[in-house]
Amino acid sequence: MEKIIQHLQGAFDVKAVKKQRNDLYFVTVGKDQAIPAVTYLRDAEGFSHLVMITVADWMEKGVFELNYIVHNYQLHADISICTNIDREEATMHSAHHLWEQAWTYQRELKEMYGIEFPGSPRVDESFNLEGWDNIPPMRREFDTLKYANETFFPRPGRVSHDPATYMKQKLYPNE
Amino acid sequence: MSIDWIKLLFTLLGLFIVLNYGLLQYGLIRRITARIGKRIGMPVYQPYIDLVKNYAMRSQITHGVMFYLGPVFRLVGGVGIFMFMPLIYGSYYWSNYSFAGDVILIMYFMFFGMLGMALGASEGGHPYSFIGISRGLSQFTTVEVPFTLAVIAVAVQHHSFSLTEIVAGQQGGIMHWNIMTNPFAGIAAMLAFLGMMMASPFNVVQAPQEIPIGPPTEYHGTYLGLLQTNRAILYVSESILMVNLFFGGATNWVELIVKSFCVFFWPVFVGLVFPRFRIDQSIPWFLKIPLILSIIGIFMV
Amino acid sequence: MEDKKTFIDPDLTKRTVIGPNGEDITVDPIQDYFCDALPKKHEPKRAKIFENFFNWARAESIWVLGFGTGCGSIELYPLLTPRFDAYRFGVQMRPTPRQANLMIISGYLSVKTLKRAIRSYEQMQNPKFVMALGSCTINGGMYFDSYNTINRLDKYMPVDVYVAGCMPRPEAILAGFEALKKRIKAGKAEGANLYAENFETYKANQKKIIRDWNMPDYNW
Amino acid sequence: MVSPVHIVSIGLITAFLLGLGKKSQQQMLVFVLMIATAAMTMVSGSWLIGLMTGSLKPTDVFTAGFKPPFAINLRMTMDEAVLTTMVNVFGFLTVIYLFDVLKKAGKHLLSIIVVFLIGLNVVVMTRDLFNLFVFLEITSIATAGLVIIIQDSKSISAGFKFLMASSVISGILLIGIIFAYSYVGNLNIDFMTNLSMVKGGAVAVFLVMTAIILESKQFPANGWALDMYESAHPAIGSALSAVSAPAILFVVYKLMPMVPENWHPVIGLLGLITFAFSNFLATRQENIRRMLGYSSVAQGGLMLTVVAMSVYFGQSFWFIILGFLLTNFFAKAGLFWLNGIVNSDDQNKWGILRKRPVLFFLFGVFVVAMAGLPPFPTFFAKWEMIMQLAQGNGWGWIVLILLGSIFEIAFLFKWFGRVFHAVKDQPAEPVIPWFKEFPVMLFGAGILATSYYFIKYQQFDNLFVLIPLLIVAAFVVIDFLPAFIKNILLIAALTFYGYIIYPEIKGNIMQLVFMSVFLVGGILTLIPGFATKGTRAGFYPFAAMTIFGLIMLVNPGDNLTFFMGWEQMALGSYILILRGKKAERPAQQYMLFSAGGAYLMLAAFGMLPHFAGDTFFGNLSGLIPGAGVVFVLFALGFMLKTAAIGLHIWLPGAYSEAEDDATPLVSGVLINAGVLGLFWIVTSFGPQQLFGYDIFQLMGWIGAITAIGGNMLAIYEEDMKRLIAYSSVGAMGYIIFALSMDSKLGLLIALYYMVLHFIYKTMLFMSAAGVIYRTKTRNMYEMGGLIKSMPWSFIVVLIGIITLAGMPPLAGFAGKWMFYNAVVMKGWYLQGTMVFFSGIVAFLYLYKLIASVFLGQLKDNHRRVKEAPFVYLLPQFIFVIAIMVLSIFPQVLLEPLATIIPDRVPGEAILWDGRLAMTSFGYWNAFAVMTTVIVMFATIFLWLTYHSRKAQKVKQFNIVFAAERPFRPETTHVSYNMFAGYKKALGWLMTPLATQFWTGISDWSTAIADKVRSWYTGNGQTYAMHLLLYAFVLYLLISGGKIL
Repeated sequence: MEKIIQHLQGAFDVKAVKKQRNDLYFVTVGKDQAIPAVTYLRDAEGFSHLVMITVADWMEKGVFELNYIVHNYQLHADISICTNIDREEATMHSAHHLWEQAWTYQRELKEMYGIEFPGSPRVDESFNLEGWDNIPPMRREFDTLKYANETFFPRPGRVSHDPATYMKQKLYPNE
Repeated sequence: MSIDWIKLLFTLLGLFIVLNYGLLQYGLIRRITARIGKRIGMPVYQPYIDLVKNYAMRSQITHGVMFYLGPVFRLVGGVGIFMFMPLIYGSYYWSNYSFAGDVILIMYFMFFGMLGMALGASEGGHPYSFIGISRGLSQFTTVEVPFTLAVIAVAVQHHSFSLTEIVAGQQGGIMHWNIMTNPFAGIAAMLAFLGMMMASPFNVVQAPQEIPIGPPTEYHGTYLGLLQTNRAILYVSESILMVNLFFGGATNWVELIVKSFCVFFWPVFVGLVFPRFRIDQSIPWFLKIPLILSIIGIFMV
Repeated sequence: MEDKKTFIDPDLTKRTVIGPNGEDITVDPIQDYFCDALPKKHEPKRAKIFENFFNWARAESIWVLGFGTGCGSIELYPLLTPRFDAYRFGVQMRPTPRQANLMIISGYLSVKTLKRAIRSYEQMQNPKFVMALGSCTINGGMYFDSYNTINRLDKYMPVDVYVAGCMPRPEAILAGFEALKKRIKAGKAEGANLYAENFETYKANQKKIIRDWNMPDYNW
Repeated sequence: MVSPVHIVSIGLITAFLLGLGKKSQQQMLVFVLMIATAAMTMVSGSWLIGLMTGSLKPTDVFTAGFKPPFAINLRMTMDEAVLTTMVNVFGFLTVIYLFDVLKKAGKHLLSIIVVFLIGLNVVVMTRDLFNLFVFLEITSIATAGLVIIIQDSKSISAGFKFLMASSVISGILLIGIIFAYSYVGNLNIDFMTNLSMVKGGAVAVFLVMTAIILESKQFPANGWALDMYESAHPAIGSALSAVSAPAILFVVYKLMPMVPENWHPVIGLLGLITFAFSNFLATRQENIRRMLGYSSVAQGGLMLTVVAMSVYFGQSFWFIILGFLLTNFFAKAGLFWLNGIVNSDDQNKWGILRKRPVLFFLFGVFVVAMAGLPPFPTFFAKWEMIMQLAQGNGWGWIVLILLGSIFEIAFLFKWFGRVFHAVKDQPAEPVIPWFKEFPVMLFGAGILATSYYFIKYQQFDNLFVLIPLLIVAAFVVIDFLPAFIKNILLIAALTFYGYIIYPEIKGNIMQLVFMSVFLVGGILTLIPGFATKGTRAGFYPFAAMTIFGLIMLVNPGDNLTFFMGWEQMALGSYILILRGKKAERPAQQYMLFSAGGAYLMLAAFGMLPHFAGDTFFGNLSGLIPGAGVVFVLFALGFMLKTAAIGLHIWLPGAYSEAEDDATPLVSGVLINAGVLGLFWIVTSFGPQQLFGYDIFQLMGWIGAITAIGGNMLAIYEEDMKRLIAYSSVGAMGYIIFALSMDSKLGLLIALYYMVLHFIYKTMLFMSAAGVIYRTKTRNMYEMGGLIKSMPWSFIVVLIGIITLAGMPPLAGFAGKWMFYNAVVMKGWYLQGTMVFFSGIVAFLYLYKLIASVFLGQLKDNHRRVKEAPFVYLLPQFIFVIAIMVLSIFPQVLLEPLATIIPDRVPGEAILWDGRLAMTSFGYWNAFAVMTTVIVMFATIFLWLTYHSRKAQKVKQFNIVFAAERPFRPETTHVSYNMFAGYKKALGWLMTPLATQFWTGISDWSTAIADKVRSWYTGNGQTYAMHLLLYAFVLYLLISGGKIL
């Protein structure tokens, strides 16, 4: 495992390596090196299975952090290639040529975060949200409560409680 | 031709009785099925309510004339079978419009209903209708073969195609019943009967949970009501046919009802025990054991 | 936030085909494939006695459309098991909306599902009833602030009975059936007519959230 | 009176004159030649006329003033007159035809032609053996000269081979002559009749005969001749085939008297072998000229047989030989000349003939005449020949003749079909000079005239044969008129014919039924023709031919008329089928199969007199013991037409590829001809044994299997017309089964179903035609939902399929009901159930037919489709009315039909009591059933309409689609491979055994043909050796290894 990481470090300029577990590493590389790194892992190191492509929205840093998590069946180990892309013009190279299923993830990311994947098939079709015409809902600047309130007729008189306190005063009022 | 009005009256009365009997029987069957499933099950009179409910639907749609005529054909088929079937042996008034040669007539009237239904359903334009019908017809072709052979065997045995005479030939004790005198033909016919009733091993036509309910997918309201009415009449008529052919007919209503109920129960029990056949399994099945049995049966006479 | 997009469905755009004699035939799917009539209000029978009788029949034979939304659909199957056995109350499942009378919205309803629900609801025949399970359908429940689950079902289709809970247990649903029956027998369950009367309102609400409305206004 | 010797003298003088002429005057010389040949024609023609009218006596011309045997004598009798006239006329026309060639070629060519003609004339006329030899040599040399007028290597080498061959031959001949002279002491043929009696004289005779036979190009020692045909100029080829071959044969005829009796069969057999094998080889031939060469050789062989057996044939010899001779003369010459006009040996190039209707028509005439189909002389000649041979139990000979004939038909009609469908984009309007067209037309006229006289000679019943033929001819003449006029005319003609024929056949219900089926069917199936625009050239003559051929079958006359009608019907329908767009191969198949059937029947006709004397097979006593073989032959012949399983493969293609509105005629109407025949043999022969096995039993099984097979195959068809066609196979199986039950009820069922099938099948095919006419497609999965746009067609199809399925209350049920009774009475339970099974299987394809065409999802491109034209609907609804009447009152049809069945047939009949039909098994009342059903239907329908009066009409996509909506009609319409499950379960029943078998046969035969053809190496020495070998084998055959 260590060896593989070293190979990676040798081959690409790895910005950071974070060891989660013995069989799970997070390797951060530059935007343009993510796909080559994944390719390298797939072809050279036997990480033949794409577990998922996921993204974390770091609004404060102004970046999306993409994770390409790949799995190696021999080692039962995962490596996640992470890369930060700019939040404003969010564009990433497509990985669908490596794994057929990649374009489904990319389609979802496009819909939920508005990340462009040029060349990815059917990437512009709606995935979960049919006819969504607002800013992508998973971006953190999207105020979902406000949206819900002005779109779906909220029933007046609905209140939310903090479960812990609510249960306490319901069940053990005299404590 | 001179119409015997009283007889017509009796026939309609008989039709009414059979209709009610059919509905009750259906409810009862459902109830028993429920019991076998450790449930209490629906009330016995539930079919009535469903029927009323369906006839009382306020709005309806139609896909066209043939869609309209489908249920009519179907019900005519069912009522026709009843009309040409003698109910009670020896009673002039309860023998409906059964004249000799009626076995053939009845067998072909089944087609009448089926074809009409098929056409009506297909004008609905629903893919499931087409699939269901193609399956139904395919299965029906092979179901009919052993059944026909059995019928021919019986006809040859009694040298008549007349149900009345076939029944007459079976009077005088259980040992004279055709199921006894010609067991092979009888068994073959009973096996074919399973297919005719489209009960569980062979219900791939309607195939709940697969192609929702096959042909009648688009039917509702009054159409469905007609279909339910037909089912009540048709199933009873078919079991009465079996009774007449193999179980010595009946000399009074009680006997008729008891016998036909028992006959009708046979597919129900089988259906409860056995899972569903695929169409390409059921077709050869009918061409194996039932066919062989019926051939033996025909050469026994 | 960019401006409103327009959504085009390739299957519903006009197209031109060549007829057998070489003539051009323009096909407008919505026009040619779908009936564009609007629902009518169907008056109850004049004679009260008939109407009561029919209502009784409707109440006693409730055919449920097998349409499960959200987590609640899992609560429906126990109804048919020996333990609860909804058959006793004349409740049966039907696979096709044409033959069903009762639609059970079992839990939260995302916009995408709502479109299907509406389509099925409109394909049911008058009289038809709607039963909504769970707080999600009442006020959005735990999804009250979600960006694509509705908050109140009754804005989109007339609901006869709400069964509260998250999720309501089968007993509750059975109680719901009883309530529904009472309502029907009392002749108050005129959801279909209500829908026909305030058709514009309902349609407006539906179209407000279903932005790519790729079907006729009323699905017969 | 001009002495025949002047034929020669004119020739000689001309030759000299030509010699004098200068190169510049070439054209003038050609005219001189023309005049000369004309003069020669005059002389021989005058003799011909003189002898015919009897104003002249047959004479001998003594050259040197002495009487024979001391001098050469030319004889002029009827035979010589005919032959010399043929020769000279031909010479005349050849000169005209070759006008352009001769103008360019040197004057020697002209004199060669003259010499050639002189040679032939003398060869025909002379009675002196040596003189004969000399002029044979002259002819051969002239021939060689003619062959090489095309100066290419092929023709030159061919001419050289020819010279080699003829030198070998003449060597043999010369030796023979020497022997003969040494034995007899003179050279005159008339004094040599006893030559073979003289010790050793047989050898002489043998040598002479061998030489002549070799000269007549017998298989297989005829490679040189074939090469010659292939390479020579078509005109020369025609000369070889049309005149020199007959001349040689005439020599054979002249020499026959001195040939011992017991040699005749051998020589005849040689001829037949040539006939069979040359035709067989021709089937593989692509090069037209070589193919024609093969065919000429074959004809030569046939004629040799006739000549050799002249004694045996007795007085019918002249009839036969003339039939073959004249046909070969006219048709072969015509074809060669056409080849010259087309000027290509590539069959596809012949498409230019399609631009010249007249020439194309003549081409057709020649081909048909060669193939020996009516109304041309060969047909009658062949018939007579077979009859004569059959009397002498010459079965082997008959087999050879029939084999040869079927091969002949195979290649001739392959050619014809190819030309018919040849690509139209030929090098625009071909320029055909008059002098090339004129001879062809003349010969066309000639053959037509000949056939007219042959028909006259037969003395047919005018009403049934002559008038129909004249009507057909009339339609050939008026073919240029627009279609609807011809349509009206033909319908009128048929109606009028029915009107005049009615009193003739009023008495005979059998005839009445079939006649009305054929006539009414013909008329009704013609009505849709009004929808077609343009002249529709070439349709009506053959429609008329087909219908009248059918009508000929009905008349009770002699076997010949029946057979003639059969062949005509086959020919006409062949053309009708061929007219379809992609119909070349199907039509070819159809022709082959029907020819095969016809020849089986021909053989049967030959055998018949041994059992039944000279009576029409249709009205025999009904108890012919031991005629099993004849019966089987007949049965096979007719079952080919009714497409019993295994013999059915021609049917779907033929029916589906024929023109849509012609299909009802060639299927629904025509197929009943087979039923007619089967019914006749079943009733008139009675039960028959074959090797002690009951044939009816066999037929029953065949029928049952056919019924199942046909219907099973129909299920999986996506093509509307093929589906219906296969269902015809099924129905025919049903009828065969019913017939073979040979009980009163069974025959009744057969007849009833014949009528019923005619009605509903014609109906279905017509509405199919209507649908196709509108939608321009035949694939059912491309249609759907048409009920909205063509409701009337839908109703027709609905009625049709309910009848076909035999559901009560419509007429079909009567058939089913009787069927059960009959089966149970007969005790054929298994077969019966098979047929019943097939009946239910029919549901599958019926449902597929109506549902996937009229119901389901309407396709986009059929949104504007209109209802079928009125002219399509009109006949359909006439049929619908007929069905309705039959459904309510079946007795109107059943009672008369029952009277047809002869009393000797066992089994009980139906008793009628008012509307009640009774058998011992039960009774049934169509009227009652009908009323009951109608009442029930009406009641329930009203109830439903009351209930759902407010129902909302919706459109095609308003269906529950699992909460989705359908996307396209194409993806929502379930039609393609509808019965996949069934295929999975019972698909193994559909292995195409029959097709494999027949393809196997054809592959096998072509392979053999290829092998045999390699015998012709194209090498001169080899050919010469062939000749010697042939002579040797012949010697062994004749002498049986002993010294003669």
